[in-house]
Amino acid sequence: MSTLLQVSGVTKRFGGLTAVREASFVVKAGEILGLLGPNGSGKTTMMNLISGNLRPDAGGIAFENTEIAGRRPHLIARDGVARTFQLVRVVGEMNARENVMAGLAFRKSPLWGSAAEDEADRLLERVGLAGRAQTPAADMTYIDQKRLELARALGLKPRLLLLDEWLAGLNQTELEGGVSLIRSLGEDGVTVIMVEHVMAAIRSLCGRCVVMNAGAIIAEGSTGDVMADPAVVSAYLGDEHA
Amino acid sequence: MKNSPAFVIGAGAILFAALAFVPFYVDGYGLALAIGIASYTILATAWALFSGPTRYISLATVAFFGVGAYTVAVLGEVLPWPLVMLVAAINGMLLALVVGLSTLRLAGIYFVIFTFGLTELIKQLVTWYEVKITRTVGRYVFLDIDQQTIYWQLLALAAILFLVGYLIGRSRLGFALRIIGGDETVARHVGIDTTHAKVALFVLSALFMTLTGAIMAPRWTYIDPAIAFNPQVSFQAVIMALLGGVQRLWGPVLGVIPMTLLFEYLNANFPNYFILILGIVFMLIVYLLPQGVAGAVSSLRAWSRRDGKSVEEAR
Amino acid sequence: MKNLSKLRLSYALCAASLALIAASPALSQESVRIGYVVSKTGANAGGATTSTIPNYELWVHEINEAGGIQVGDQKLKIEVVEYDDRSSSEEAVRAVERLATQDKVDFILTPWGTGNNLAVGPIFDKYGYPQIAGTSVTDRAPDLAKRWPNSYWLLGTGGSYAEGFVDLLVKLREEGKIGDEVAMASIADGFGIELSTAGRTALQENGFKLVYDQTYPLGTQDLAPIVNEVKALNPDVFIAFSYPPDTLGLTDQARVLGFNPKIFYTGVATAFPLYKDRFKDAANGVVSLGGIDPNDEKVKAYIAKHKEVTGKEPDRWASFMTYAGLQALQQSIEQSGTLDKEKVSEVLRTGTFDTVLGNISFDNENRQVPNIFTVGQWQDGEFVGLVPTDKEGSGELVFPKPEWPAAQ
Amino acid sequence: MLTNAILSGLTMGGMYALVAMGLTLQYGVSRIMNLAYGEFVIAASFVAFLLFTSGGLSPLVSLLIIVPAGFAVSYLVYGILLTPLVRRARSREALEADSILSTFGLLFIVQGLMLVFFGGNYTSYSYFNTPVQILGTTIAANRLVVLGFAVLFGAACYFFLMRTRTGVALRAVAVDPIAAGLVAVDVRWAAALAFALGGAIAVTGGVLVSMFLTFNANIGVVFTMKALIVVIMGGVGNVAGALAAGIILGLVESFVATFVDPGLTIAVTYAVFLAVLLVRPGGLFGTAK
Repeated sequence: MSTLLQVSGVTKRFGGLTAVREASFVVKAGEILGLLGPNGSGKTTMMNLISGNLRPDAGGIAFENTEIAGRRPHLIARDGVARTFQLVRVVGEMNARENVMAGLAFRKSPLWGSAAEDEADRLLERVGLAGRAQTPAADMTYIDQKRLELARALGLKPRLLLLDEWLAGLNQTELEGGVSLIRSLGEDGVTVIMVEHVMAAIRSLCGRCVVMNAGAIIAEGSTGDVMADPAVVSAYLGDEHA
Repeated sequence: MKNSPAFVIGAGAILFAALAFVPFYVDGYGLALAIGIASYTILATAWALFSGPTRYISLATVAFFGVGAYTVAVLGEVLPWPLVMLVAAINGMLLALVVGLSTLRLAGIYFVIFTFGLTELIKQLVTWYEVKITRTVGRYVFLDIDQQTIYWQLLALAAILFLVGYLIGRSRLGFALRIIGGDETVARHVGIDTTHAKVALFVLSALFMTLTGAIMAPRWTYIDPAIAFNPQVSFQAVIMALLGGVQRLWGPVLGVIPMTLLFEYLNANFPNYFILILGIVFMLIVYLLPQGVAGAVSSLRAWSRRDGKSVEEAR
Repeated sequence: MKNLSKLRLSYALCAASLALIAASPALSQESVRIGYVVSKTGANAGGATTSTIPNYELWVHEINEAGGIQVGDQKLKIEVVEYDDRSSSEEAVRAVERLATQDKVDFILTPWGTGNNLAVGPIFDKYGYPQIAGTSVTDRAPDLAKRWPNSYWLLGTGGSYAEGFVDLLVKLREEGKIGDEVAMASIADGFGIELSTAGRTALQENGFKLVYDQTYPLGTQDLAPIVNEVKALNPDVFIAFSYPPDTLGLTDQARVLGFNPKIFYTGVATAFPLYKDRFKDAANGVVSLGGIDPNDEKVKAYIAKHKEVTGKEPDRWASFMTYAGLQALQQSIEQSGTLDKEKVSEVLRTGTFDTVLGNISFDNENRQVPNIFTVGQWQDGEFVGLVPTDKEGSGELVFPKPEWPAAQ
Repeated sequence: MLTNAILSGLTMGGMYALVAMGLTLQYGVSRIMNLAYGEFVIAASFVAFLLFTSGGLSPLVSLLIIVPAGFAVSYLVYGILLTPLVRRARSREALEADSILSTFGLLFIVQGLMLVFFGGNYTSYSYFNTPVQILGTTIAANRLVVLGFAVLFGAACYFFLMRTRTGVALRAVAVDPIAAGLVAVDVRWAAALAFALGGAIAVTGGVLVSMFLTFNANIGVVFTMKALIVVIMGGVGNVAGALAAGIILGLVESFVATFVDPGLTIAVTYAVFLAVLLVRPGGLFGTAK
């Protein structure tokens, strides 16, 4: 498999706090990669660095062999990196269809007008929101807003999709639906990085995992190996004891 | 059918064509009133064109208005009128471009006061330039442009503004701005160049404000920085737009007309208590019409239908 | 479609409200309708409330108390229609249009200030109303008089004030009383710049040396730096073409900092009663624009009446021009025996009027009052006109300016 | 000349700072963008003038009456006029827009009342206008008093906010009203208190400046805008920031007037303000959000 994303030696500081410290890892095209670590370990910061929301203080991020570190997020998004947010972000005063159209209208090959509406409805159906096109996003439940967010991200036709705790807060049935949805994305050839705490989902979806602790990468490898890594175990346990 | 572009644009064209006949039916005061309404309609609508979706409250309206007026004061007797307007337009857009690029990263109140400060700075610099270089503050504008012509120019400008506003509202640019207004982070992450979009609209909105100033200038014969850059104009435009409602293109005009008429009514009947009564009326409006006039109209419509389509309708 | 009906509705509403106001003017004239637009609020209100509004009120009060204006064989009382222009040119323009076309008043009194008088000029001209401006200083007055043949500029040009004062300085220097050094500060506004430009030219032509020549913006609150710097230069003459707040501020600072040049000249508001009330004895010797002949009976009577009716004294400059303009209007109505604007204007242009400024006539090219006091000085509680020196009743300059009395 | 410029700048800056401190409390804690702020300043100037000319009461004594009155009036204004807006506001932006609109109305009302009672005339009186010698230069005593009050109020406010329980509560509300509510701070009470305190400072400023500035009923907006600029420069809600920003502006003005060109004072003021915002979008001492 070829390398889709290469993170090398990335550092990000906030004032005196180093949120990410010389992190390096590789994402291969077509894989679903789990990004793990205790709370505050720098996972979301890493996502923000990849999506361009934050600018790294040092290091490089190459997407399809092109350097994207420090580029503005809309350019990265147009290049094919889409994301969801840890705290869900939808445009409340717009309806569901418009929210998805937001993903379609500004990508590299934009869709607009009735073509965009049809595509938006198709994506809504795919995430399980068929028939809800007219509902204002603000009136949706948290879970539906998450689905909406994913539909918007898919609208960008991403080659790399960043999911930030997208499965958090789902009940058992919803979780199963969510897992199979993500799996189907992988089958469509979308590469996924998912920050997640739901271990069952990770075991079932991710072939490989990267684990962070206190801003540094402490393990990278196949999911089974990583889970057994003593450093990872102690990071989690230590975190729980703290 | 009712919302089809052809229908809306056609209806708008008929409306503006009808309004063009106003000067033949009213006297000098009626015309003056129509000019007042038309000029503030443009200012408030142009303001809302940018500030409505993005929620940036700009107090720089009069900076552009004043630049337009001053361009006329300086060049009005030197160049032919269309050329003066062109220069004014270029000045206003250049200023807006500089301002837009440097300030749109400020948020909330910081942006509000920045735009106010900027207007004052421009006023001070124009004054200083006139004092030091031309040795005269206050310019005389003797142009033979009669009141009807001023009105027609304003009307034409308003028509263009509404057409442009309508088209933007249906365009990807308008859509981008609504997303920016809703959540700028989202906007950036769906591929919108937010700086571009905001600056483009800011410049466009400034263009209309500048031209309004240029058209109005010959009305006053005499222009000095205090007259051209009177911050009251900015405040009044904001207030009227907010009162009318900024979420819809036709919202601000619903603030402009009643406010202008209210001003006139109070001024005629209570010249000595004008300010006091205006203040009281103003507060009452704020309490009784929280969503602005347009909001009230919309909710009234929604309420009278009760068929759940009100959300679509509100767009 | 909605907008159109809205607009129509609002026009209808507006027309209705206007009909209410305009219901009274009967066809058979029972009163003279006089309209005016002044800045009751906004930046100009301070000036308008001092020089313009009280005189309008006084004039109306006097006429109505006397039973009205004699028009032909009947006495007509004055009915007033007034608006506030909120210190905005646009509002002034619109309100004058309203007076002319909606209220259809017989005569319109002028707004306060140069800017607004220029703004409304075309409308007065269009509807044939005489425009008798008492609070407008502009060097373009002669041009304006040509452009708008029915306009009168009682306050004259900025140049006349500056030149009158420089003439005075020239004489003092010839007498060996002052040297060449003059310091000048002016407000960066039409008035200040017009006067300082004229003053600068006149000073330089006469070989004076400007050791300090600066402007400061409208709204400057701290004048101490200017006074400090000028004081260090120690000129014999200090000129400030200033506006009311800075006139008071400069005087205050000069007193506190002990800056007492031989000639101390400040601008607008020096001739206001406010200045005298504020500085009392310290006002003595301060020179400014305007001035009156305190021994003139008409002047005395006017001041007394002004105080009686409005509760305060008039300022010793623009109030007099404003009131004289009103008297001229009244007399031209009485002399022509009609309210016909055309005929009244004819009399106004050619007649002679007995006013608080003496017998005046506008029968000259510029339609200004020739020979008004351009320089005056506070002398024992009265602001005495000094220049032109050959004018009847002109006083003698008190020289040098007395020491500032110790502050309280 | 240098000491002159410094002293003059300090006294003017003290005035700006004093006036701005009230606004920074009102805006920072209560989230009310009070456009009528300057009107309260000037109203106090008029009352001080009235008490001085008709009652012979020294402005410094009249502070004892006017300051509590200012506090009470502001408290009532918040309680009666602004609370309904706070209640109905769904977001911070909504409250901002509403408060701009309603205090704009309030501005007219207060200004209208002043016009009715005092007219549009310029007003000025002289009190404590005696020269004082400091460091070899002369300055008016009343201006020193203003500087003294500014420092005193600044220190008192700082102490109050940093060292007292109530102050901490106010700061908590300024930072995050929702979180403050969660830790049992009565947010509405804190907002009303801050608004009233801001009003009390506004009237103090009004009384003090009336001793050496000429004012009229229409000049309030000048103070509002100057104060807003100082508040923004210092960082919203930051009392020490307001003090510093006010004094910086005063010094800049007096240095420009003395050493560059008095015609540029106001231009430079705004240029400095704009430059500060461009470099530090959250104000000198604020944290950018």
